[in-house]
Amino acid sequence: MPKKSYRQAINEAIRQEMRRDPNVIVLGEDVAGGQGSSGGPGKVGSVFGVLAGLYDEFGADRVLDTPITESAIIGTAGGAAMTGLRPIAEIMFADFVGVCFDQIYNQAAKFRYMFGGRAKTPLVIRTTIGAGFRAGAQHSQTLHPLFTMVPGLKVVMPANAYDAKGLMIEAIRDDDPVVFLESKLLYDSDGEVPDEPYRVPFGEANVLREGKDVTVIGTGFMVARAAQVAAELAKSGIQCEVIDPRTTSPFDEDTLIESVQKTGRLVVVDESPPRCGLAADISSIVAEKAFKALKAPIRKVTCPHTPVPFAPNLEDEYMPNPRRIEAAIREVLAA
Amino acid sequence: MPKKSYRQAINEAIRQEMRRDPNVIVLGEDVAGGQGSSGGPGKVGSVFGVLAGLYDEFGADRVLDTPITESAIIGTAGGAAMTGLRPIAEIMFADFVGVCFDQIYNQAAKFRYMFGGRAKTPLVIRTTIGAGFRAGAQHSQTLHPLFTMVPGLKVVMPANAYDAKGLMIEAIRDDDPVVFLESKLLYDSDGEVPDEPYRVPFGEANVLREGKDVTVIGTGFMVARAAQVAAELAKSGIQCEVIDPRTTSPFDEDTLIESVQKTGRLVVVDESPPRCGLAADISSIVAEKAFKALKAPIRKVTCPHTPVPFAPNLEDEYMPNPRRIEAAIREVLAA
Amino acid sequence: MADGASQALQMSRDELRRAYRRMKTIRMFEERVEKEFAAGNIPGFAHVYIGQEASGVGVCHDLTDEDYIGSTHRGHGHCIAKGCDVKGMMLEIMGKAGGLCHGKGGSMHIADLSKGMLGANAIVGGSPPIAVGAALTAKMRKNGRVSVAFSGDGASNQGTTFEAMNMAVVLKVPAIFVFENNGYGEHTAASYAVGAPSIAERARSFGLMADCVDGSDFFAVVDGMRRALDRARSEGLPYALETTCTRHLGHFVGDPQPYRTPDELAAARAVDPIKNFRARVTDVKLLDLAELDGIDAEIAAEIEDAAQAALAAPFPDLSTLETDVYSRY
Amino acid sequence: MADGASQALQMSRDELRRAYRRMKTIRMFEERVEKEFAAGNIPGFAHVYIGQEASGVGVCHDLTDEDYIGSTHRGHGHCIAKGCDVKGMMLEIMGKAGGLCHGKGGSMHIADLSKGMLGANAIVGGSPPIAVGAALTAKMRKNGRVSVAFSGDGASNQGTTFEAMNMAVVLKVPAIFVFENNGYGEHTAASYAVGAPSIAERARSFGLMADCVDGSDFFAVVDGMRRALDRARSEGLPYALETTCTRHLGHFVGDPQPYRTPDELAAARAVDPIKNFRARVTDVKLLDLAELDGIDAEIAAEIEDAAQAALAAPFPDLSTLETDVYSRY
Ligand SMILES: Cc1ncc(C[n+]2csc(CCOP(=O)(O)OP(=O)(O)O)c2C)c(N)n1
Ligand SMILES: Cc1ncc(C[n+]2csc(CCOP(=O)(O)OP(=O)(O)O)c2C)c(N)n1
Ligand SMILES: [Mg+2]
Ligand SMILES: [Mg+2]
Repeated sequence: MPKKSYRQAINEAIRQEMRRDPNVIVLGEDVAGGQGSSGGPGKVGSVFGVLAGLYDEFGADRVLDTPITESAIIGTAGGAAMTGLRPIAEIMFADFVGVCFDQIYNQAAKFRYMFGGRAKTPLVIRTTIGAGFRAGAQHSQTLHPLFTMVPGLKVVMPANAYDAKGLMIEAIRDDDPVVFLESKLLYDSDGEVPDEPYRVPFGEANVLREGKDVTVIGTGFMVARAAQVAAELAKSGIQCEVIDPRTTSPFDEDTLIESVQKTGRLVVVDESPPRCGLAADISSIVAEKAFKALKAPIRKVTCPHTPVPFAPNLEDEYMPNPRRIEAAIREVLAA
Repeated sequence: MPKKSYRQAINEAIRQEMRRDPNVIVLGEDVAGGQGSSGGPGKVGSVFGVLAGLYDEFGADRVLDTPITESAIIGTAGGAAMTGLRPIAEIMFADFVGVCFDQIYNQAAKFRYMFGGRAKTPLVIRTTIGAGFRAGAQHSQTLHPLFTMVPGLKVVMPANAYDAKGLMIEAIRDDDPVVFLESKLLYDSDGEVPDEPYRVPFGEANVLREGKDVTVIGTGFMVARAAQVAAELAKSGIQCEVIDPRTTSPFDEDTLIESVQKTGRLVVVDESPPRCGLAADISSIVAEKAFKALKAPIRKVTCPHTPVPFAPNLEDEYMPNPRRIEAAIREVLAA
Repeated sequence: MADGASQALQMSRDELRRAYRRMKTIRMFEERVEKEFAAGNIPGFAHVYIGQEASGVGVCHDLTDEDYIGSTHRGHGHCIAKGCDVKGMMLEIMGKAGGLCHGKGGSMHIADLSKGMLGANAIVGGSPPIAVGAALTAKMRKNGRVSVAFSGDGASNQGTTFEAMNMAVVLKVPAIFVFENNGYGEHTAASYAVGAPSIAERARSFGLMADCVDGSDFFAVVDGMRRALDRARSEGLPYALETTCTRHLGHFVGDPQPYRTPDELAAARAVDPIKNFRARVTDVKLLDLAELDGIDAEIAAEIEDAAQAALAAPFPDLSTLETDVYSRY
Repeated sequence: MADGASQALQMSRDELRRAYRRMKTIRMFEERVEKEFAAGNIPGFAHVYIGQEASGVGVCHDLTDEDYIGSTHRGHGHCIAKGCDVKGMMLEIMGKAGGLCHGKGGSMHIADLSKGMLGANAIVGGSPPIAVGAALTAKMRKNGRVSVAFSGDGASNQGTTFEAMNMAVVLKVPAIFVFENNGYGEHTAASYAVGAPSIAERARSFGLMADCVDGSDFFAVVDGMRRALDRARSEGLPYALETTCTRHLGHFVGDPQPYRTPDELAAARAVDPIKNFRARVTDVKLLDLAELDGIDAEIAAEIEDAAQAALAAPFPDLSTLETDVYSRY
C-alpha cells in the first residue's frame, strides 16, 4: 500500500469527497490563502498545509477564505449545513473554540434535538490539538473533553494516517455535526493509506496490541506513546493490551470493557487536564460497568491541572510522557 | 439565626463586601436595569433579583449595566481585575458561556500562569445553572464540568443559603478568578443566615448526614435531592453519608475518600450530561485513590446524553430525580 | 418613505388581506399566549411580539417558503409571518408532543424548515451567523433565495452579529439583517446600550447597504424590504434594515416594567401597527371594516381552536427523551 | 497631517532620541529574533514587528508606565515601545527561567504589569475587552490613565473587538483602540477580509471619534495619538486610531509568502519608518547621522548582550511546572 502522511491522508479524503459530492465545501481562515494579495489565492491551503491544492482544483466557490471571526465561520457552516450543504469548517487551533463555542455547542449540536428531529446538520469542524508544539498556553490545548461532553456532537481523534483518511470520509458523510481533532504532532507521521476512498466507522475501537496483563487506552497522539511503552514493556514480559477508541463520542465501551474483563487492570493515558477530562470519563465507565473484573486501582495519566507552559522542558513534562505512562502501568501491576 | 433566602444571602454578601471594599464593583446585563428608560435605573437588580437595591446604594459607578455582549463583560471584568478592581461580573445564564468562553478560560484563568505569577485576577463570575425551569435547551444547562476542567479557575456551587453567603464573601476576597454557580431552583429556598459577614472556605466539603452504608455525593441543587432520598432510606435502615463538596475546584478529595473508606460504596449525583462530567471526575478519583475500599461499582446518576428538553415531563425525567437516585443507591447496596 | 408607501398601496386586495391576517394572527396568538401563561398552561417564560407585527409581516411579505429566516427569543411573530402553523406553534409552546418540535423546543426554539424558518434562538446574536450560512447555500445553488436574520436592538451589539455582517459582505451572500429596534433589550434602553447614534448607520459602515424604516408601518417595511430584496436577489449582496418599533408590553410575559413610566407605556402602545394598517387600507377603501372584522373573527376561531387543541394534547412520551439527539449514533 | 508633523517636530532632542532608540531597538531585536529562530534557539513560532515600528513607538510615545496597553501575537514591538526590558523579553522568547514570565509565557504571552503592559495575546481579538477593563479601572480611580488596545486589521473583524468598542462608548471609559493595518491577516489581504471600506470609519460609526494616520510616520502617529489622548485623558472617552503600515516580512518567521509578489514585497519594504525618521530628523538638523549611528551601536550591544544572556540562561526548574496557576488553591 502507498505510504502517506497523516496530513496527506486528510487532504486526500477531503479531495475525494469534494469530487464525489458538490455539496461539500471548505471554509476557514487561509484555507485557500492569499485572497486579495498580489500573488493571488490558493497558495497556502491552510496554515498546516492540510488543504494544499484544493483551491486550485475546486475554486473560490468551494474553498472559502474567511475573516478571522470564528463564530461567524461556525455559524455560517452550521446554517449552510442545515440548508443542504456539507461544510467542512476549519478552526485553526482548538484553543480558539472559546470565541465560537456557542455556535458549536448551543447551535449546531442542538439543532436536531431542539427542533424535534426535523433538522439535519452535516457539518465537520476540523481543528488541531496538542501540546509539544512550543506554542504556549493559547495554542496547545487538547480539548476533546469539551466536545465529548456535548450531546449532539460526535468527536473524532485519528491516531494515524490510515484512520485519518477513513474517519474523515466517514465524518463528511455523516449527517450530524462532527468535531474532527487533528494532532499537530502527527501531521508528518506516515502510514499505509489506500488510494481509493474508504470509511472507518465511528464508535469502533482499534486494538493495537493484545495483552493479558493490563489494558492501556489512549487517544490521538497518546496512542503512539502508549504503544511505544507497551512495546518496551513487552521485552520484560509485561503484556499490555493497547486500545485506541478512535472516536470519543460515540465511545466504544464494549471493546474496553471486554479488555478490562480480561486484564483486570486499566491505565488511561489522556492529554488534557485531569479534571473532568476523558481519562476520568473512561475510568468512571469501567468503575461502573466492569468493577467486578478490576484487580487494581484505575490509573489516569494526564496533564497536570495547569495551563500549557511555554518552556520546552516544562512542556515535555506537562504532557503524558513514556516515563509517566510506564510508572502508572507498573503501579497497577504491583497493586 | 435569621432566616433568609439563597437569593437574599447572595445579595447580602455582595452588599457587605461592597461596603467594605470600594474596589468591588458589579457589572452585567440589567444588574441595575432601566438605564436610559423613562423610569430610570436601579429598578431591576438583575433578572433574578439577586442584586436588588445595590444600584440605589452604590450608584452607577459601581453597579454597571452593560450591553448584551458577554465577551466584553468578562473581558472588561478581567482587565479591571488585573489592574486593581475586584469585579463581580454576571452572566445571566451559564448557557451563555459559549459567547464568552475565551475571555474566561484563555484569558482570565490563564493570566497568572502565562505571566509567570506576576498577575493577580480577583474576579468573580456569577451565573445561574440548572434545569427544571422550563426554559429549554439554551437556558437550562448545568455547566460546572466546563469550568472545573479549566486550570486557573475556582468553581463554587452553593447548595444552601448559608453557604451561598459565606462562599460569596470568600469568592470576592479571593485573588483568583472564581466561577460562582447559582442554582436557579434554590433562589427561593430559605436557610439560617447570620447578619454579619462570614466566610465559608473553598475546598472543604459539607457532610450533611453521616452514614456507614453508602456515600452519596452531589452538588448544587442535587444536594437537597440526595439528602431527601437519604432521609427517606434512613426509615428503612439504610444509612447514607451525604456529602456536598461546596466547591468543585478546589475539590475536597480527603473528605470523600475518608467516607468511601468507611462505606465502601459510592453514588455520585450530578446534574450535567454523563460524558466528561463531574460525576465521572469524582468517580475516577475514588477508583484511583480509594479502590481498595470499594465493595461495589461506582454508580453515577446524571442527566442523559441529550440537550435539555422543553416539555416539563421530559425535563423532569432528564434531571436526576429521587427515583433514579434511590435506584442507584439500592443497586450499589445489592452489589 | 412616502414613495414606498404609495407603491405598497398598489398591492392587491388579496395581498392586503394576507398581510392583515398575519398581523392580526400574531396579535391574537400572543394575547392568547399571555392568557394561557397567566393560567399556568405555558411552562417557562415567553416573549411576545405585540406591537411589532408590521415588522415581521412586512419583512416576510415578499418572501416565499423557499427563503430563509433566522429568528430570536421573541420569535412567534416571525414564525407566523413566515407561515408556520399556529396550532403546531401553540402545541410547541405548551410542550406538547404534536408541537412543531415535538415539545422539545418550546417558545424560544420553534423551527419549521419546511417553511424556511431556521429557528427561534434563545441566544442573543445566535441567528445572524446561521442566516449567513443559509444565504451561502442559496448562493452556491444559484436559486435566488435570500436569508433574513432577525435581531433586536440589543442583539445588534453582540459580537456574533457584527461578525455575521462582515462575513456576508466578504462572502457576498444574499443575507438581509433586520434589526427590530423596539427601544429595549430586556430592561435597558437601546439609547443606553447601543453606543452608536444609529444601528442602520453602524451596519452601513460594514460595507453593506442599510436603511431604517418605521417598523410600525407595514407598507414602509415592505418598501424597505423590496430595496433589500432587490439587492439580495438580483445582485446576491447583503443588506441591513432597521425597523423601529415599540414594545407594547414587558420583556417577558409578566414583566412588571417598573423602569417604564405609565406615560411612556401609553405612548408606546399608541403606536399600533394594526390600527395603522386598518386606518390606511380603509381610508383608501381597499378593504372595508366589515371585511377586516370578518377576518378577525376567523382568526379568533383559529386561535381558539389551536389553544384548545394544545390544552388537550398529550405531553411527549417519555421514551422520546433520548431520541433525535443524532441522526445515528 | 502636516500640522501634526510640524508640531511633533517641535519635540525635544531627548524625546527624539528616545523615540529613535525605541524604534531601532525593535528593529534590531526582531532581526535577532529571526536569526536565533533560524538557529533553532527559539521554540515554537514568532511574529516580528519589522516595518511597523513607528506605529507602536508613536502610540506609546506620550504614555507613561502608569498607562495600560494590551497587545497581540505580534507584540514584541509594543513591549519595547512601552519600556519592557529587552533582556527579560529575549529570555522569555527563548523560554528561560529569568524571562519576564519565567519562561511560562513565550513570545505570544509577554506581559509586564509594572510597565502597564497587560500582555501580548495569542487570541486574535483577545485584548480589546481586557483593555476596556483597564480603562474602567482608570475611570474608577479618576487617575487620568488611559488604556490602549492594539489590534491588527485582521483582529478588527473579530466580534470581541466590536463588542469592546461599544462597551467603551457605553461605559464612557478612556480606551484607545489602535488598529495597525499592515494589509494582511496572516496570508489574507485586509482588502478581502475587511468588508468595510475603512477600519477607522467603521469604528467611528460605533460612536467614538476615529482617525487614520500613516503608521510608518512616527510623527503622524504621535500626532494622532495626541488627539486620542486629549479625548481620553481630559474627557474620559474612547477613541479609535487606525495606523497604516506595511509588513516587511512574513506573517511568522519563516513564512515563505508565496502569496506576495516580489514587487509587492519590495514596495512594502520601501516604506520604512526608521529610514523615514532618520531622514526627517536629519533634514531639519535636530539629530545628526553620527548621533543616530552612535545610538545604533549602543542598541546593537544591548541586543547582543540580551541574546547572549538568553542563550546562556537556564530553562525553568521543573518544580515550577505546577506553580502560579493560582494565588492560593
Ligand atoms: C447571549 C445572551 N445574552 C443574554 C440573553 C438574555 N436575553 C434574552 S432576550 C434579551 C434582550 C434582547 O434584546 P433585543 O435584542 O433588543 O430583543 P427584544 O427582546 O427587544 O426583542 C436578553 C438580554 C440571552 N438570551 N443570550
Ligand atoms: C481567535 C484566533 N483566530 C485565529 C488565530 C490565528 N492567527 C494568529 S495571528 C492571525 C492574523 C492576525 O491578523 P492581524 O490582526 O491583521 O495582525 P497581524 O498579524 O497583521 O499583526 C491569525 C489568523 C488566532 N491566534 N486567534
Ligand atoms: Mg429590543
Ligand atoms: Mg494585519
